[in-house]
Amino acid sequence: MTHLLVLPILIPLGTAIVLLLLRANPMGRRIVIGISGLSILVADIVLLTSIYQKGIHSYQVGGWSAPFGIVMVGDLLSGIMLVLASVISLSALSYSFGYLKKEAQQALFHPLFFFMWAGTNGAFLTGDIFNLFVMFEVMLMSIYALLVMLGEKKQIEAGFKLISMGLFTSALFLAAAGGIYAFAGTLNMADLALKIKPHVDHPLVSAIAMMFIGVFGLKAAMMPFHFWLPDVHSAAPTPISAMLSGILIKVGVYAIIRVFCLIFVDLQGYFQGFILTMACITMFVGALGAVAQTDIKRLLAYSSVSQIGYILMGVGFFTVGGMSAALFYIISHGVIKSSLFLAAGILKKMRGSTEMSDHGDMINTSPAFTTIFFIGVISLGGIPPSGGFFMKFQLIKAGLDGAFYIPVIVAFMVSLMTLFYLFRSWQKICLSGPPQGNPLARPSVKLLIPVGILAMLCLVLGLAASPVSGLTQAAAEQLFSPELYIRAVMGAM
Amino acid sequence: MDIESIRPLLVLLVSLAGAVLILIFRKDPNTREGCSLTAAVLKCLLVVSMVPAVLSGKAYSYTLLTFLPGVSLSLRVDALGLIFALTASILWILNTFYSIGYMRAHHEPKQTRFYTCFALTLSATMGVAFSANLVTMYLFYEILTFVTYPLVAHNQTKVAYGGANKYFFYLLGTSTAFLLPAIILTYSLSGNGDFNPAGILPPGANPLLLMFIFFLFLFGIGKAAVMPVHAWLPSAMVAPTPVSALLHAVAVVNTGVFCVLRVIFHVFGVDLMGTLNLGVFVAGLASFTILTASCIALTRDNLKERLAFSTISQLSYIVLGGALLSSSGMAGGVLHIANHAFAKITLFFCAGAIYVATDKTKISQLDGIGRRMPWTMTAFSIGTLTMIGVPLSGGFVSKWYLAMGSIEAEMGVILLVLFSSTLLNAAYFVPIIYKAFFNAPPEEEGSHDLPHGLAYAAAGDKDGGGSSLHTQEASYFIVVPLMVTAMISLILGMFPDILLGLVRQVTG
Amino acid sequence: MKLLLPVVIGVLFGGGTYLMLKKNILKLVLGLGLISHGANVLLISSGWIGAGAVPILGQDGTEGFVDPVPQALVLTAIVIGFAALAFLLVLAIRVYRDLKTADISEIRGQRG
Amino acid sequence: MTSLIFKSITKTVSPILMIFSLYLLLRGHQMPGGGFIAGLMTSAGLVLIYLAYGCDFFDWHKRSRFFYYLFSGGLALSFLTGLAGLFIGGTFLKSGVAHVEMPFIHESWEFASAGIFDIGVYLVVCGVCVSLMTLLGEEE
Repeated sequence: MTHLLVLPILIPLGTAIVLLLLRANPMGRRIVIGISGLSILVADIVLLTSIYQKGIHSYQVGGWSAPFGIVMVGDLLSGIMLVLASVISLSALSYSFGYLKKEAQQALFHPLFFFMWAGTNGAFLTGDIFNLFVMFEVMLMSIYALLVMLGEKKQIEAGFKLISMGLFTSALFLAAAGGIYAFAGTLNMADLALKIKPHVDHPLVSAIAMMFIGVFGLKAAMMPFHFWLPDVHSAAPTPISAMLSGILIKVGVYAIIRVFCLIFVDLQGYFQGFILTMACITMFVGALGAVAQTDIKRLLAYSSVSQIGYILMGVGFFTVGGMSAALFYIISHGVIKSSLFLAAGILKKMRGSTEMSDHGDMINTSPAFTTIFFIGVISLGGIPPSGGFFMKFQLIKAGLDGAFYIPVIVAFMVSLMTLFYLFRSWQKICLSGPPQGNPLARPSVKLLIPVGILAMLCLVLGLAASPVSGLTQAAAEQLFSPELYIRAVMGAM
Repeated sequence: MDIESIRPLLVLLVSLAGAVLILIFRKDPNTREGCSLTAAVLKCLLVVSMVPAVLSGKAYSYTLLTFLPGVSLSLRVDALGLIFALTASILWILNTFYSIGYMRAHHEPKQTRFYTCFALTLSATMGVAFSANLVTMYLFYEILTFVTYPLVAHNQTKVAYGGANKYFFYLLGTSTAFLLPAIILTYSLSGNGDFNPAGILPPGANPLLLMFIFFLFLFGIGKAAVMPVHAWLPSAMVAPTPVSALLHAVAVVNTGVFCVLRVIFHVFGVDLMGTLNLGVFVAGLASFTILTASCIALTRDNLKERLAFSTISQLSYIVLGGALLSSSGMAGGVLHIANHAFAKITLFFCAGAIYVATDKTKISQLDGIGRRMPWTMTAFSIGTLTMIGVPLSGGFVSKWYLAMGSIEAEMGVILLVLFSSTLLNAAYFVPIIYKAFFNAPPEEEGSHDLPHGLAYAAAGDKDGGGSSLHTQEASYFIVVPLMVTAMISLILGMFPDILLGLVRQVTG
Repeated sequence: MKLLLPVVIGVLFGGGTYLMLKKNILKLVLGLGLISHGANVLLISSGWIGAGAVPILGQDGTEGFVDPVPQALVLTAIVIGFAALAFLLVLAIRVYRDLKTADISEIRGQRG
Repeated sequence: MTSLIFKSITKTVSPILMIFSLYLLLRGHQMPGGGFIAGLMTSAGLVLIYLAYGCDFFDWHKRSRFFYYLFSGGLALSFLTGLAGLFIGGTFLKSGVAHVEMPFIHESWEFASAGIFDIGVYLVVCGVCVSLMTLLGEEE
């Protein structure tokens, strides 16, 4: 039995504990962060290749066999999400050294960050509904702390909003888990898939599925539940904003995909209309909100809402092409949006504000920043040769292939709005005349490098779209044959 | 028939490398401009070196990488692309010379950015010209929009940004909202997007859907400035003259009409266009654009604006040529890409020269200018001859073919359009020439013996051009390119066979 | 007895919702606490089979025990709920001290 | 709150609470109890002391670092116990059990690695609760 599968959880967890103990030793902390950050990335990549070559992995924690023990499962979807998470986390981590100046802040930030990372990875790897809940909570708890860490008024208020939301969601999640346990007598997802299949017409099953949509939709900021996201994502310290928009809202999407491609496979058609409608409304409302913003971080946050709509649309097609496109979208949007958020953080560092009217003339102050921001803008706008073009291209093509014309039309309208608000913000920040007040300082190179690397990744995703989409295609095919997953888990009995 | 060769890629890379070198030598203007010129000449030679093989019916192709299954970044040089590439690469050399004269005479800031973007623009243009499939075309089409944006906004004033933003949003908006759906629909219907003389869309598909796709293409290619989406072109006039020349003659609008021709010839194919009756629609729209834009041009006093509307009208000749779907009409359209480019760049060069030497931008101020700037105004006259379509000029040849084509296509109405537009063209160009040569210069200006305007003084001091006090020509860097383009424009009219060989490859 | 758990769950959820609708920030916290307890009881009830014995090793047979799984789960859930609630309380105090008010509508002053 | 009655009761009750919590901790493997509940129980005792005598009694503010390391150390202990399962040759969190014949009383006692895990949890809960208390009590 390979322990590779638990490494993405154990390494960050151990790192977090070591970092807690090394509070008084900044140099030691830096070394630990560097080594373990890179080793998580390596472990994730090795895991992904191993899954790609050998099929789905499973791991029984504590040696109790499924469906009784806690089971960890790694399929291609989890592998992809893990690698994405580690790429974004690494950039956010390296950015945080330049962003958080005070040692005390770093001493608090980094352990929490690794706890969050462990929770995220755990959520991607777990094969058990209740463990998913636990991992969500580990992740959320760290986010709560990270969000209010700097103690700004805005952050406290957003934190209050987020925790109230989180507690309520947890209660809902627990109720749903209780319901499904009462119905099927198990919480192991593979086992559930088997036990639910004969009873799929039972009204309770659809009710529970709906509850899961609600719970995960709240976390993913799907339309009626999007209210908390703009406040939280814009108030959080910038590296955390990047993490939130880049990877953490995708955990919700991941859970929706997992649940609907494994447990409620037969309800896909039943919920398709609902998910697609919600996806369309989500992208439209998000874009509408983004157009109205004057604050760059809020704008990006609303844009995240809108992009989640795109991803849900791809999921809602429930075709291999759509799912593959949605996964590609998750990857590229993660990279793009985190680079944009980190860029917005540079602005905040320069002038202490993220209002667009407080900035200007970046083209003369820092051509590098202008270029990086521009790459982010064209990527999110879906212009070639960036990865953003191929994410939209595949998504739209999947929609047309499946004859979902209305979502496609909405997607196009929204992508025009996206281009509009993104370019407007770019022009305001980079091209308009110098702002009032102190002359602009040059942004520090320490902050620019991680953002630059992410921006390069946006372009690489465009040029290397072929291997990436091959991977997402394989992952989507795997998702649509759930028996592989079930066999991998239950076969080990 | 296809020759696997890296040559098309080299053509793209030459100007890209040029751009990098320009950035490296930003501290030393002479070396920087040297790089620019070297890249231009090299690129032109590379393009010319591909002519013989293409003339003999072969095509160069090169696949760089595959994005998705069925979607690759691949280049293919066929006759249509080569005509466009030839025009653009020859004009780049001349335009570089001209820019050196113009930019130095004006002491423009940010010249490095200017030359870098210029070189990148040429790379993107070649990319469009040599693209082998729709996605590659779209990619370079968008890159072209991006790299020309800093050029249009070169002055970095509010007005410049206003114009540039309009330019940008028109082109980007149309391409995202219409062109991209059209491309994806094409892929969705046919499974691939490789250009093919027989058309790539399945003829059996729903005709309404096919027509819808076609109009998405037509309006999505905003760079072709077909009438409802033409407004960006006049507003991009805020740019310095070399940039206007680039937009109007070398890269942008040519890219637009080129893409339209590509779509008509190689995406839909002549047969499908015929069965869908799309030719008639497009011809009607093009005719409307020709006449309306000419009428608007009559009302403009600003020289560059009048030229801009003239461009809108002339571009629709090319679209019209494609829409006629007869071999002569298509030949006329393709020929007009080159003819219009050489003539229009002459006109813009002249407008810039007048501005550099005398600071004048309005037509009403041009009384007697022909006596002070005889070379410039002679070239201007030659340019207008092509625009009007007087025999022995290039414009005549293309109009001749267009007329033949409309007869072949049994659309006699088009003849009427051609005649009336010729009259309109004459009506807005001849008065300028008349004013320039036959009106007496205004009194106050005639009494001045000294050079008028700071710009001239600067140009004279720096480059030693325009040494005579009576003729106030701009510097040689400016005058020589415009004479050369005027000459080429004449030569194309007198010896149309130079291009006709390639054109026959296109029309088959 | 069979009715007891549903009634308790209902009361907890209902009371929690009622408190959450109040304007006082502390009542919101308490309401959330009640709701999470309601969810816990719901989870417990999913494994409840009447008057079963405590599922502890050492007794004979497998009959007559309640299902141990929900109990294990609920323990975890309680721990998590406890931590989150504690955090929320700390924040509520911070908000109160920053804004000098316990009125929720004041916190929502941000652009939404 | 700091009445004499309350103080006297605290004096008696809090040691009992502490001992009871230890009892809960140790019986936790087979019987109801365990690290979390024991930690809460200990914390309850500490809360009583806090309420009765104020935070100066133990000088908690100055000792906040101690509680910080208590918490981190407990976490590390639990984590290492879990990790040990991995190295012994099982999986993560694999529990080991050893039966040891105790001297003098001649009974076989069962020692499970889960017990060490529980002690870690106990420390974490104590550390967190006290830290939380000091944090909340700071303002007055």
